[in-house]
Amino acid sequence: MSESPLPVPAAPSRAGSGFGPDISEVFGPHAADGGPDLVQLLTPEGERVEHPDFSFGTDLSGDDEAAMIRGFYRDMTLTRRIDTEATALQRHGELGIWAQLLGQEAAQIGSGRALRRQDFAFPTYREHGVAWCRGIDPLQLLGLFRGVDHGDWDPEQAHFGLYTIVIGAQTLHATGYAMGLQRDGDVGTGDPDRDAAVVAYFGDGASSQGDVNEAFIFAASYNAPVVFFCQNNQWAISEPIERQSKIPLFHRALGFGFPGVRVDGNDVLATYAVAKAALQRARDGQGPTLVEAYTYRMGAHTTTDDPTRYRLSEELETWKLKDPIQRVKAYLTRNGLADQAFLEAVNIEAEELGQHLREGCHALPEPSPLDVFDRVYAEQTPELAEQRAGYADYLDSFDVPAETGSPR
Amino acid sequence: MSESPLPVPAAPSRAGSGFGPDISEVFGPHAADGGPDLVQLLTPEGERVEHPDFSFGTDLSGDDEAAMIRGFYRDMTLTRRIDTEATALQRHGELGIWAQLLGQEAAQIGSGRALRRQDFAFPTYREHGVAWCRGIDPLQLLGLFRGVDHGDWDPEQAHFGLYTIVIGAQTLHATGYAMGLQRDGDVGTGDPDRDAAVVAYFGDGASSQGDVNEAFIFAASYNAPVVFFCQNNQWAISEPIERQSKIPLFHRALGFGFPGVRVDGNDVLATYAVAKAALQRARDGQGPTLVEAYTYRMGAHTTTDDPTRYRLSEELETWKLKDPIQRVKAYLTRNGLADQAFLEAVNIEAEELGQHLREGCHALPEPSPLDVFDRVYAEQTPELAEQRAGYADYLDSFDVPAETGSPR
Amino acid sequence: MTKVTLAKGLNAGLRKAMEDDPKVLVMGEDVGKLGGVFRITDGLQKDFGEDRVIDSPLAESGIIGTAVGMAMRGYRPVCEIQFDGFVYPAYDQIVSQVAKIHFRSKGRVKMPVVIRIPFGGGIGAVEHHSESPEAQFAHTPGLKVVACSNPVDGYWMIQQAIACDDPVIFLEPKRQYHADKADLDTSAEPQPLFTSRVVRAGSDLTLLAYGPMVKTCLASAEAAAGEGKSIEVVDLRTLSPLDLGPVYASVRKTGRAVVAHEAHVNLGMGAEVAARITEQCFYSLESPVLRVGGFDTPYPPSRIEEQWLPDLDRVLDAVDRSLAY
Amino acid sequence: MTKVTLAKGLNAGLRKAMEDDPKVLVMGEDVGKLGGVFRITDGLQKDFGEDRVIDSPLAESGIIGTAVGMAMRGYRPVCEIQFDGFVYPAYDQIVSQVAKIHFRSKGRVKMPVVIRIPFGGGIGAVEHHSESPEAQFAHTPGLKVVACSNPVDGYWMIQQAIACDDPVIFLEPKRQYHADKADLDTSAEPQPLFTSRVVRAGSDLTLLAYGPMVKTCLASAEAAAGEGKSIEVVDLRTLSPLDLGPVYASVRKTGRAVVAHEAHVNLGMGAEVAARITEQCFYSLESPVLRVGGFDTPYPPSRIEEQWLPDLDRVLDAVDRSLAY
Ligand SMILES: Cc1ncc(C[n+]2csc(CCOP(=O)(O)OP(=O)(O)O)c2C)c(N)n1
Ligand SMILES: Cc1ncc(C[n+]2csc(CCOP(=O)(O)OP(=O)(O)O)c2C)c(N)n1
Ligand SMILES: [Mg+2]
Ligand SMILES: [Mg+2]
Repeated sequence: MSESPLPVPAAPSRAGSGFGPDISEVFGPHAADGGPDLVQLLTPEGERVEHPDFSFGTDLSGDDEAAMIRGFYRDMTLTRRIDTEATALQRHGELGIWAQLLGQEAAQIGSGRALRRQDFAFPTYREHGVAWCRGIDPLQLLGLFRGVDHGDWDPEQAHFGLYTIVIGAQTLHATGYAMGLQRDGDVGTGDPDRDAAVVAYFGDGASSQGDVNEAFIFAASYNAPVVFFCQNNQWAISEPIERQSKIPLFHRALGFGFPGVRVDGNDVLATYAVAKAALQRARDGQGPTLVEAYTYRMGAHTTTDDPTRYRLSEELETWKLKDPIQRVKAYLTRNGLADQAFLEAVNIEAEELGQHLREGCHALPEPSPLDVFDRVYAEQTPELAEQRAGYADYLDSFDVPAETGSPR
Repeated sequence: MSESPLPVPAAPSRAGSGFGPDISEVFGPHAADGGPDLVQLLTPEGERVEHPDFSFGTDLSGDDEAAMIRGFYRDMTLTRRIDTEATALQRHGELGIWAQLLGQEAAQIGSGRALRRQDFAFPTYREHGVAWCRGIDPLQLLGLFRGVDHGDWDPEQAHFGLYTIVIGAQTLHATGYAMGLQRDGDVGTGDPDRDAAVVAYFGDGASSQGDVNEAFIFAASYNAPVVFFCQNNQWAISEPIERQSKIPLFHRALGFGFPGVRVDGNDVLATYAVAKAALQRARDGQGPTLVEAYTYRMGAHTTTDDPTRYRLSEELETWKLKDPIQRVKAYLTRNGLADQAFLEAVNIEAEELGQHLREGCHALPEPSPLDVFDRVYAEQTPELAEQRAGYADYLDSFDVPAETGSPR
Repeated sequence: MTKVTLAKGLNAGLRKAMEDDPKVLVMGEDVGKLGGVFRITDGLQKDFGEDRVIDSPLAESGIIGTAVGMAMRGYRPVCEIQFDGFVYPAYDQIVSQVAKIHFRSKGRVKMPVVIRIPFGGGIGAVEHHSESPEAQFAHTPGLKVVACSNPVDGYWMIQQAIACDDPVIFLEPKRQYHADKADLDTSAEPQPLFTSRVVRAGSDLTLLAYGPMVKTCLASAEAAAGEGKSIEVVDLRTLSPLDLGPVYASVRKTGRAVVAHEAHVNLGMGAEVAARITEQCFYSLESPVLRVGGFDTPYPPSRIEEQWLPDLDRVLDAVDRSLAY
Repeated sequence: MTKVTLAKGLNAGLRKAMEDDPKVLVMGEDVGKLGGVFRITDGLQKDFGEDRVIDSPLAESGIIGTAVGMAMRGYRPVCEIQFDGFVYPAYDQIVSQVAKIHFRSKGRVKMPVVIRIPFGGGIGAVEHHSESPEAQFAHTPGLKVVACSNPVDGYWMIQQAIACDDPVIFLEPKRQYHADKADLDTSAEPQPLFTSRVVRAGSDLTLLAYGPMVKTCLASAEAAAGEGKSIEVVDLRTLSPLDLGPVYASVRKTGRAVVAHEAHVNLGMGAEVAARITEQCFYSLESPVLRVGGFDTPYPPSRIEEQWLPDLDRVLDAVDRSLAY
């Protein structure tokens, strides 16, 4: 597979008479199919197509390529299973809420698998597929949604930040982390095991936050090795993308002085190829890139949301035809690259994963109310220690051992 | 003068092989002369030049055009006098600080004179020239810098907001005001006395603030009638423009989906023409525009700043050759459009203005410490009234009448 | 007379304010078609149009900053912040602009902006969805801060806040939104906005609360009554300005006071209330004013929020400690 | 032993911290070539390079947000906020990220970020340049907040704050930057960071202050001594956590306390300190703890700031009122 650098959009030409007063003439109405700039390598029907700038698998043998695509299929299928299972757990009252990724599997697996071990990813609250790629036990994702913790993996070990709920905040953290990589000399050395990049995930809605735009500015200013990976799933809760931007989001990068590219976020091959090129660009010291993964939130915003209030079911039907998993399955089976046994094995794995989640969720350790006091500071303060002691005494006064929780 | 709509930059083409990995190939190094996109109608030497999209005076008779340019000369000369006088007043301890506009007269007068009565301008802290165009007595500008008030004009009456010191905050106010105009139906009616626009002034440094970028987003989303007028004076205190953006600032607009244009901010004719077109676009209901007035802060950031610590004097020398007033003067005199008597009359006016400021500054009424309590709320609170009363008693206890100020 | 929840009371109040004054606008994230994530603005866009009920881009500073501009143009924007923890991106616009413009302009520019914030915990939510940021706003001169605690107050207070020419931070106890119903008589005469209210008479101790804690404190008082303790409960309602006259009167009678809130105790509203009561009622106090509130930690994971939040027992514990002096 | 101003003490402390630990970075607006508008970082970029002394784009949220990321990568960023009033655009990153990441991560991720804020008034500046935002940060669990009051503390405290594994809001009284000089002995053993200090012994009343008000309070105590009143003065130094042990001891001795700060009285640090003293020393108090501070208005135009700010006379007035009980 070629490591071709990302195309840089040309500067807008000011000459000539082609300028009109109506911006839509230029940027066009927001194309429902992603627009002519969409990078796609696998059609919804499961056909491989070429793109002038990006390709998948050209650096792999046919076998390796097929194995990789089967891997994507497995990743996506298992990720979807995590999602379905967690949604069910929420319905059964085991989780307080769940943010579904349904429909965004390709965007997440494609980009997640393009990461090297030493790269670092900063997620929002919906990157269950990326977490999977980072080797995080999906059970660890449940704690936050069950309310037993605010996140339960070690970011430094997993090279995966904690879920961040304040929209856009993590894009600045990613940029700062990337600035740290620069200072550590881990960019542009040419050593593939050393050079590292950071990826910041965010949504279409998040693109409106000041923080995200400041992250663009800092990244451009310092040429930081960060990929801004926006999953444009068309909705920010009830608000359609048009409320945030009337032109394709990837254009945003242009105005900040770095490249932007729109990829079919339901096409795992294209997402992988584009993310890989953007990450390599970052690792090589060529600075930030904005990748807009054009996709669709097929589920509700979260399990507490009711999308029937604000969007038409036809829209969902159209997007179902572009399902990211179906197209890979079609490609693999139609071309004899995966047999029934393989598909069956993945299904069994999914079953096991589901069981793991169901059983594990119940068993997730309940938090202790006293732990809360110990985690505020690295160096505990006397006044908080005193508050803890006072609360422990109070709990004791109810004749219930403090460590086991509520007196009531 | 033609009311030609602003050129809209073409969407970046993604086809072809002209794309390279190095963004500077595309956007070029930041051109010291403003770059090829700079709209200029009057050269530093005072020669009129043509521009394909913008022109000055084509809708005026020769006499009217000359009168208008003489007016600009007068405005700029008097504005500079305000600036010099205020700087001197600061040196004499009459002002605590002063933010000089030296070198930015054309950007401010050009845009200020393009405003109609019903338009509304939101300034930073340096728009003394725009204030002049809005009919504000320059004495009223001094209060803030002398420390007798935080601003002393009526924004609604002058259609000129109070100076805003928190960088970028006013761009959102401008956008909201513009949304108000839309709701009042004062946009796109075709009635030249009714249709109104808003202009938000800000600096190159400010372009990095989240608020400014959010203002772009809101303005684009609602198609608000607002012109974002950025005076790129190359410096944000000690930081050069390159720290904020590696590419020309006016490109920023492109990524948000509205036009941006770079104008020679030291050319009052071009600034006027571009601002006029952008304002008309807004009034007509065609939405926001970003105007980057490429200029130079010839003075210090403020009177407390010491630019010798961070910039070379050669830079200043280069820019002195582009002085906005000199070029208009050269044009007027060389073409016999202004005689010695006119120039002399302006000088006398400037002298009088200087005297007005010197005398008026001393006479600016001192604030009363008790007034402070009365201005917090439109509907006074009992607790603050009580605090006021207590403080008045306290002051009385020193045997000094409260209204005349400090007991010491 | 209809029975309404707090959510419905607020919704009806907003609707009334919009009917009464065409300058009233509603804006925020998802306030339009969705009617807000809590449905407080349900149906308003349908009836008043997209120009008056404005779905905003996802940017809180942008919401408040543009509201400032609209207020300058003569509108009365009512901004919804989706959850307490998301007000901070707008903090600068609130404390440096909304709060200061009237002062900066020597009173020439009014800022009739209402910022509605669903606040407090107890709904089993994830991080940033259960905060109590009121003290930070009450500490900021130029803002007025109120908290409603029941459906009837919700109906009236939101209208009064909108009618106020000053900016009002309007706190809504989110866990009460769809809880208890109350009789709403829209023809009644409402109590003035910036006043507190004695909601239960008593003689042994004065218990102060606002927002979600009013219900808890009433329950505590009830429980204490069972043990023969007579607790007076005051719903503060307004946090800035505070209306402590009735509180001083009560404390001078009872000699003891406890302040309860969900916010962190350290520098919470309780600190100010305690300090003022002590200043004003020094010789009447038989025990120090005690405070009960959230611990000085970030809001915990929701499975233990009920322990972290002050509840009936924690309030009674403070009451007992006070009475033991 | 050299005589240094607060500015020089801080500068030397920063330099020492950068020499001692290559992970220490300085960042902010104009901190490089210019050395900061107050010259606190003067010469650092020249000696440590642009990678360690980073001029940032003009965006405070960006400064703090990227500092978070750098801290996650093992750096110890020291961020300069140019003036107190400009910290608010970064407020969200400070209270929702910097303060919470250690907690959120169950202690796995440390946040050794120092946020330096020149604070307080008295320098004749325009709006937003004279604020005292400390209470808002002290109210936020997860942050530690300290204020230095003199050159020697400046030198040591900044180093200690940088060495601390928790985020520290570091408040510097800007009007003292270039005022009095003090003897700095860099070989001395510094007092621990999170401790208060009795800076003047006395027996009639305990006067509490921090930052710029320490000097004022010492002068007040001096003046009071002339009238035969013996005032004990405590420099709080740390605002979160508070170190009130020595204060309680003092108040149990004197029976009276006054807290002074420039910040608004309403919900200022004084409220918390007063509430705690009252809780802990109830039976020792002969008068309520009184507070003196900025009025509950926005900071006024500078020509009247000296009247607005608590000064020697206003402090003495409070002292007299306390003694009159
Ligand atoms: C600062 C902030 N404001 C509001 C919210 C509430 N909120 C949670 S998700 C969401 C929509 C996010 O949309 P988008 O960025 O497109 O991401 P998606 O949920 O579609 O993945 C909103 C408004 C929040 N979490 N943070
Ligand atoms: C939010 C905020 N941060 C920092 C400052 C301090 N400050 C005042 S002016 C300035 C530089 C502004 O540069 P620019 O936007 O280019 O405007 P110019 O002064 O050049 O006109 C800075 C950093 C401020 N006023 N507001
Ligand atoms: Mg989305
Ligand atoms: Mg500038």
